[in-house]
Amino acid sequence: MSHQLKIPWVIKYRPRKVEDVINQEEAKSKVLEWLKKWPNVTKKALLFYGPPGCGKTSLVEAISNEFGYELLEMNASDFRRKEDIERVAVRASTMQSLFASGKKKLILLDEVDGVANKEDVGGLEAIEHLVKVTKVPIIMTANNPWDQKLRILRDIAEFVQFRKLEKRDLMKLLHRICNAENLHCDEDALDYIVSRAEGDARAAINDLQAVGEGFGEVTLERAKAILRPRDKERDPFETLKLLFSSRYAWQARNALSQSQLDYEQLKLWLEENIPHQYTDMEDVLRAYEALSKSDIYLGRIVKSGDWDLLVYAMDLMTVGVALAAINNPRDKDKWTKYTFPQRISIMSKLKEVRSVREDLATILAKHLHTSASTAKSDVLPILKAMFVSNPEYAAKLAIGLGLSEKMIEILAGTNKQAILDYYRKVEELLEKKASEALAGTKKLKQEMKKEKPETEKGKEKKNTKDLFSFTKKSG
Amino acid sequence: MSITTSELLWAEKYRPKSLKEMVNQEDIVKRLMKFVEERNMPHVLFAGPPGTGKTTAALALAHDMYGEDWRRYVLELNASDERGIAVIRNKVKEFARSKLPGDIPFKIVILDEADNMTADAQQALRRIMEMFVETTRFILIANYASKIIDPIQSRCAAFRFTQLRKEDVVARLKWICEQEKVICYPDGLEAIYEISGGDLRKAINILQASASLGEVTVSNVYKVVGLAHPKEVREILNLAFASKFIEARDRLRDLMVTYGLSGIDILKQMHREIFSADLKIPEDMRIVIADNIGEIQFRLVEGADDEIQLTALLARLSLLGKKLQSKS
Amino acid sequence: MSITTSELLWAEKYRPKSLKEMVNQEDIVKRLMKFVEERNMPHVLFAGPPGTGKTTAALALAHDMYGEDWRRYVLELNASDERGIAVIRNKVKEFARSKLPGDIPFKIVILDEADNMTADAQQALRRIMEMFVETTRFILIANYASKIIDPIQSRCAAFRFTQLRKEDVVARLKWICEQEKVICYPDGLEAIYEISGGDLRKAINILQASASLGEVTVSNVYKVVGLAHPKEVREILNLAFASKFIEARDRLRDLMVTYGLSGIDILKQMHREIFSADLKIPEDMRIVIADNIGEIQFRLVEGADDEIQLTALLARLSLLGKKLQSKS
Amino acid sequence: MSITTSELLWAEKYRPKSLKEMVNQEDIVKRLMKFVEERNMPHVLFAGPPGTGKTTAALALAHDMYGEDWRRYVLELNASDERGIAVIRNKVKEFARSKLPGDIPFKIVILDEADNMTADAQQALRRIMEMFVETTRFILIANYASKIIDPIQSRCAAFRFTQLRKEDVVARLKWICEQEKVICYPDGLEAIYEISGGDLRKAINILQASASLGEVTVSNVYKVVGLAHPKEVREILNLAFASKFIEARDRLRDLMVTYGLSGIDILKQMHREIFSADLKIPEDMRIVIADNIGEIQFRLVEGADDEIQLTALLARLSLLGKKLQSKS
Amino acid sequence: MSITTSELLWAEKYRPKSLKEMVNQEDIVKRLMKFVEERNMPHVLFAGPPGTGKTTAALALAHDMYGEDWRRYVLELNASDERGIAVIRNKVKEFARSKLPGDIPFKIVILDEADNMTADAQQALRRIMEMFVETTRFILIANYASKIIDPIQSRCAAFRFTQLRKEDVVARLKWICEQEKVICYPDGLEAIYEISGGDLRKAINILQASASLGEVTVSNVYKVVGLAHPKEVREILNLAFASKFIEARDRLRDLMVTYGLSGIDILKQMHREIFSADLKIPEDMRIVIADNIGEIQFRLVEGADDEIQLTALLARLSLLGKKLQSKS
Repeated sequence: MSHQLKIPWVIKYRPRKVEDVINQEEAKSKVLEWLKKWPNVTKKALLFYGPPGCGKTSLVEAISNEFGYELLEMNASDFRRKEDIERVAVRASTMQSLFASGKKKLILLDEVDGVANKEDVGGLEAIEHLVKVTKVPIIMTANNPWDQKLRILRDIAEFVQFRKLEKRDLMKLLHRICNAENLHCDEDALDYIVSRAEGDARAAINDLQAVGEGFGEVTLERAKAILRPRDKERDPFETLKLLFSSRYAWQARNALSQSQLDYEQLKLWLEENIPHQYTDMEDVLRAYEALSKSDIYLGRIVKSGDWDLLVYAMDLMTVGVALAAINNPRDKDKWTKYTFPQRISIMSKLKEVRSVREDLATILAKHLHTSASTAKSDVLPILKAMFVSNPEYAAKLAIGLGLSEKMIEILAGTNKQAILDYYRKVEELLEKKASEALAGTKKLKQEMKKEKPETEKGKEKKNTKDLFSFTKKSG
Repeated sequence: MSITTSELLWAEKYRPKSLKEMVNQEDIVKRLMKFVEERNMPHVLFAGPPGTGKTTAALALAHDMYGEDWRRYVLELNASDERGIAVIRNKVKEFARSKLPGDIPFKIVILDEADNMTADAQQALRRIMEMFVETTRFILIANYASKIIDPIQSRCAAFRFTQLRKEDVVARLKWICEQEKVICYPDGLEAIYEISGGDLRKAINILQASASLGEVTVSNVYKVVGLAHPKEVREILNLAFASKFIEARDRLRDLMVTYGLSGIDILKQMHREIFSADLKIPEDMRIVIADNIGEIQFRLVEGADDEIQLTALLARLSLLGKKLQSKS
Repeated sequence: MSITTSELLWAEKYRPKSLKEMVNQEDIVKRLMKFVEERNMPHVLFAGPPGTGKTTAALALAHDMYGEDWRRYVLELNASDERGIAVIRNKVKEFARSKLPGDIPFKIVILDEADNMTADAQQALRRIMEMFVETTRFILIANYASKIIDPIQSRCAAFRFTQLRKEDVVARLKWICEQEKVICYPDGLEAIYEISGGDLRKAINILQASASLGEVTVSNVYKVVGLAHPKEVREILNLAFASKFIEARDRLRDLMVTYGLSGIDILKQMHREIFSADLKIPEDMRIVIADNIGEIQFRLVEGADDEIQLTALLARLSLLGKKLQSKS
Repeated sequence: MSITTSELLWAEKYRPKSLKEMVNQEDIVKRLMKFVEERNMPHVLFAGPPGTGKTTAALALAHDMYGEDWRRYVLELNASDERGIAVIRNKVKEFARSKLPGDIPFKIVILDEADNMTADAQQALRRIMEMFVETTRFILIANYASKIIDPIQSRCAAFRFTQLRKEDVVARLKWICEQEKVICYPDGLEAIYEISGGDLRKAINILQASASLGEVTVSNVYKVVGLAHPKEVREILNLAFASKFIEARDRLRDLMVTYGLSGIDILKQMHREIFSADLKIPEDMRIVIADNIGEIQFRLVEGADDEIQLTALLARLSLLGKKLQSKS
Repeated sequence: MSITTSELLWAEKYRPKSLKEMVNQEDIVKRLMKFVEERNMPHVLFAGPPGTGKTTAALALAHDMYGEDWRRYVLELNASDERGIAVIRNKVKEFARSKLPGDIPFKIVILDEADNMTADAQQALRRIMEMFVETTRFILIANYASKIIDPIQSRCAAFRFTQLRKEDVVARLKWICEQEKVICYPDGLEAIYEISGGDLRKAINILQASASLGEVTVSNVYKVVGLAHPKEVREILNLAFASKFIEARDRLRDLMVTYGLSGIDILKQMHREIFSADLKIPEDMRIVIADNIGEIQFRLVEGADDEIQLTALLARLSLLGKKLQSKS
């Protein structure tokens, strides 16, 4: 019994040539130009980024097809530890020299955002190294360019953006496939499939196959029956509106069930917007009390490790807040312009300030033989008073304690610049002294070092570095 | 003397073996049958609540595709198997890349509860799906499609399995009772549906357990699942609200003893009832009660005494009821 | 010097050896006898409050199944003793391995306190149960069926042991007294029932201890369990309600010192008195006490000071008493 | 440099070595002497408040049973020290294994603070007790008998140690002062009794510390225990009631700083003052204070800030004081 | 412009290096000198209010014991900085392991803020102390001796550091001014004493800050305090009272971000404001705030989120403000 190999349509209709890759003209010309110039390029690697199904890997494959590159691929299905990456590098360079006249080579590091933290330990560093020493062009792909993991690639690779496909182009693509497969396609059915795919060509083709193959036609009816619409999630604004306007407990509880917000986010959105929705102060208080109690349950979950308590936190957050408008129930339906939680935007800043404060407290604690918390509550405020009132004095203290620029900023606020000026003067003075009497300065520096706590060596280094960069900048 | 488990457990015994036997999800089943006919299919993602037939459909599809011998061509990995990044890169990749036996169009990998896999493991999967697509197709099964990373969703045709209708579940249960010659009552079957929340597998398990008590009656059903009858829980709440404190407490005690319920069990059931339309209390009361139940549950979690704390809860509800009455 | 424990402890001495001797849980006993008759049984789950005869039934079943020699074919394990599921697995393996004599259909593993196992351990247990199903049957014993995972429940025939009735417990105690030729008084036996909360084993232990003081009187009963006499507890509550706060507190202190009672003990006893007809206070008051006892008990559980917190409780009751009086 | 502790610490130095020297708990001592006479004893449980002679009685019993050489036959363990029941099991095993000389009927294991063990650990303990019953007897020591699980209680002869009477404690302290040639004043000794709450060991420790300051006077006693003079505490309460909130709070701060008192210390002292005749406030007020102290103490136990919470307490008292005044 | 000295914090610069330099706590210093003389010491516990010289005495003792090289033989730990007892155990282990030179009898571990450890952690600490007793001595430092568990207290020689007298503090401050050639006025120094509440370290810090403004005058001292405790908190309170809730909340956020303050920090500052004359609200209000701050602080201890709880507090104050205004 013979059989023919069946392949899914996404493979069958994959782009063979560069021109088959649709909708990415800008990226295409960028890449081709870069390849032409290679190795005379500023960055030896490209990173393609964009949502799934917009043609990143396909373009690389099409290029290698059309221009005769041999593709050395590594993707998330491979282990990508340090040694694995190095092996590829070796392969690329040795083969290059052995078959100098043979095919050109191209390294494709697919899905670099899938390099696992644990299992692929050292992988990203190895990639970084590979890019530095490569004799072969490297192209990487990733979905999210902001992924923390990719940070170290930013300096060494040029980022090339791929866009979601336009609806128009997707329609064209599907039409083409329908023709090739002899499928009768209803326009509205294709429209349905395309809008569902949200710019993802691969998903659209898969769905088309799922609905059409074997039936000889693609109807809206069947498309709807098989491919149910994605649950539409309510955005934060709709969620809040629904929640505040709830008159019954069950309504309020449902507000969160199909929301883009999880309970942690909802908490922040409510915190921000309660006083915008409610006007009566008693209502506002009632709402905040509910939120505060809800938060207590969240704290208790952390303490006891019992997640069964989460339902109560969510009840209070939804029902408690929704039913708080007792004095002024008409507020519930009031049109309100909800604002994005300020908390989220200031959180990272807050985190930074707190960590600098933490470091500062640790330095003070070591000097004064207290705990960091005592240093924070007792000493920091006094230090701040000195920094605000006497920049010259503050500069000296900053040198003595080995404070960083960030720390000075936290202590001095707007007074920072004045302190930094004095700081420089003192430094110059030190240098002058150094040139006058080398031995004297040595002793001085030794003394200063002795003053600094021994266990703080790491920090001290960092601080000096900060200072150094500052002197350079201002000088 | 030896009996295989599959005969013992009705949920296994009555699981459809072939797509033809499936009685729900008609549209999807029809579509899957076409795949079998065409001997071709894309990667697919089955998403939907538990007990809606996702795994059954996957296995039946495989069965129909390959015949009785199907297990030879299918790699099944479910939640209890290790499915970390290493297994994907080794075991799955190995299976996918291995040669096709003669007349088989492709092999199938079934990944159950794929939404429980780590994002990293899912990442490792995406390119395998593409590279070996000529020889291997994936069926991913998930409760929540949203927990499957986008690049994988993009590689699959997604099928959404919907909640079974009450009449379908009840009909199925009834049919099983006939096969097993068990006496069942309509309200008993409905109670099973309510408790199972539309999860057919769970429903059949409850059915079997209830049947082991003799007949499938409402009270047997609640007994085997270790829940109190919702009506009884509501009655206790109502008694407390009517400030019939001592009575409420006696009923509560009975309930705990009869059904063998722990304090936390009772609290959870009460919580469920508060928001039920069958409990007639002012809306803003509901959240006050929820808060009180939560408080008491926290105390129990911290190690306080079941009986003392549940009594305290009833006392609080009585006080609330009294306040309400004096207001009106 | 050595005496066997079973002779010493009445709870052991008067434990029914055979199903025929069991005087409670008639329905269950009848069904268990069927198993003996047929010389076959599925895995079973016994659930119910402590002291309702679960372990007794398990041992009696084994006794009737295998005759006097039964201990050879039974492995008794306690889930909360054995260090982890690995130990259980090994012991069961060992036990299951040994050959069965021709006429013995299977061995029995009795696993007590199965609901104390984590869900993970229960998953492992489920696999063990399946692994050895041909040669062994499990009797799982649990206080709360709801704490047993679904897959195990659906593999077991479930039996729910219900709380013993007061008259049954008292009758049994009386019968033991006759056997042991101990003088007992009805109110003494009732006090034992109250304290034991329907737990027959506990009741028999208290009976034996009281008997060791001579006769089974109310005061002897309270003495051996180290509880205050209910009358004294009631008096404190009454004093507090009469707003004789300082007096109430002095009495409370005496009580704690005299009987060596902890704060939690006292709260438990107060809790019991709320529902006593001998406490002459309006029902409103009972509700308020119940609420406050709950609050204070939680504080004690969290580590607050016994004396300060009980004083606070009395203070609250005094305030309430005052309010009530001023109303009337 | 090394001096034995027993010479340094009066509580050790004046601990009775033999049952004959014990001056309290007469009934118990008599029964224990019987054991010595018969050279036999069951497992025993000593329960009662701290400092009532439980450990002393256990050691004295051992001493009388085995003579001067007694330490060879006694294993002393402290349940809250030993890491887990496994350690206890090993130590007991080791100890029980060593041979007994012909004339010694059994060895003794003294397990202090047995009520600090979890219920699970106690279950294990019970099995250990049974395992070695032929060669060892256990003396379990606990503050609260109710925290010992039933199965152990029913295997032990229970002895309840009662609180020592004020006159007994004071007499003992006086006698020690005579031995040590220390000047003491009656009110000083009474203050010690009050602070120690009837705990003789604690009382002797305070006595020794006070004596190290020269004489045993009231003020020396308060100094060594680091407590505020009651008068000062009363003044703060009075100020708060007179709604002199800020003043009250300043005084409170002084107190905390001067005496190094923590929030919990202060609350305990306030609690003591509620019942003092020297505090001139209406009884209603006392009740209210007691209630609020309970609340605030709970907050502190949960980890709230000492100063903020005590200020909140004063604020509440001030508000109440104001209300009361406006009424009258 | 000499840099080597002027950049130091005076509290550090003028900390006595040797016991001989210590000017307070004479009795204690004498006893500590004995230890140095004998080259031996027990574990010790230094208890007393902040800024009374506990840490200084510990360091000076070490200095005198080992000479200039003392840091090699001393491990300084702060219980509230170290993450958990395990970390402490490891550090001590590491430290204790290194060899001692022949003439050094033992090493010293200084554990500051030991009273911030939980009772459980202290139990573990006690075992650590015993484990390494042959090679190390512990100096435990605590504000409140009563928060140190009994078993540790009874293993330590206890030293109670008392509050410094005003004249001593002022004299010290004056002496420092002379060393630093700073002009100071008596009333300035007294103001510092008042503000520091007898805490010498705090006093010296304020002194230095005041000096940095030129001279130590009363007005400079208050200026420093004003700078140290920004008006923002007061303004937030005022805004809340004026019922400008949203504005108050925005300011609160600014404060948290600008200064990196935690919820507890802010509550403490609010707590301080209650007693400030600069906050223009009636005393009744202050009392109410104090009560509310107590409540909210407790919630912070229980809850997870600083900002939510503080916002809830502002809402309360806003409502109170509104009510007040409508009254007047």
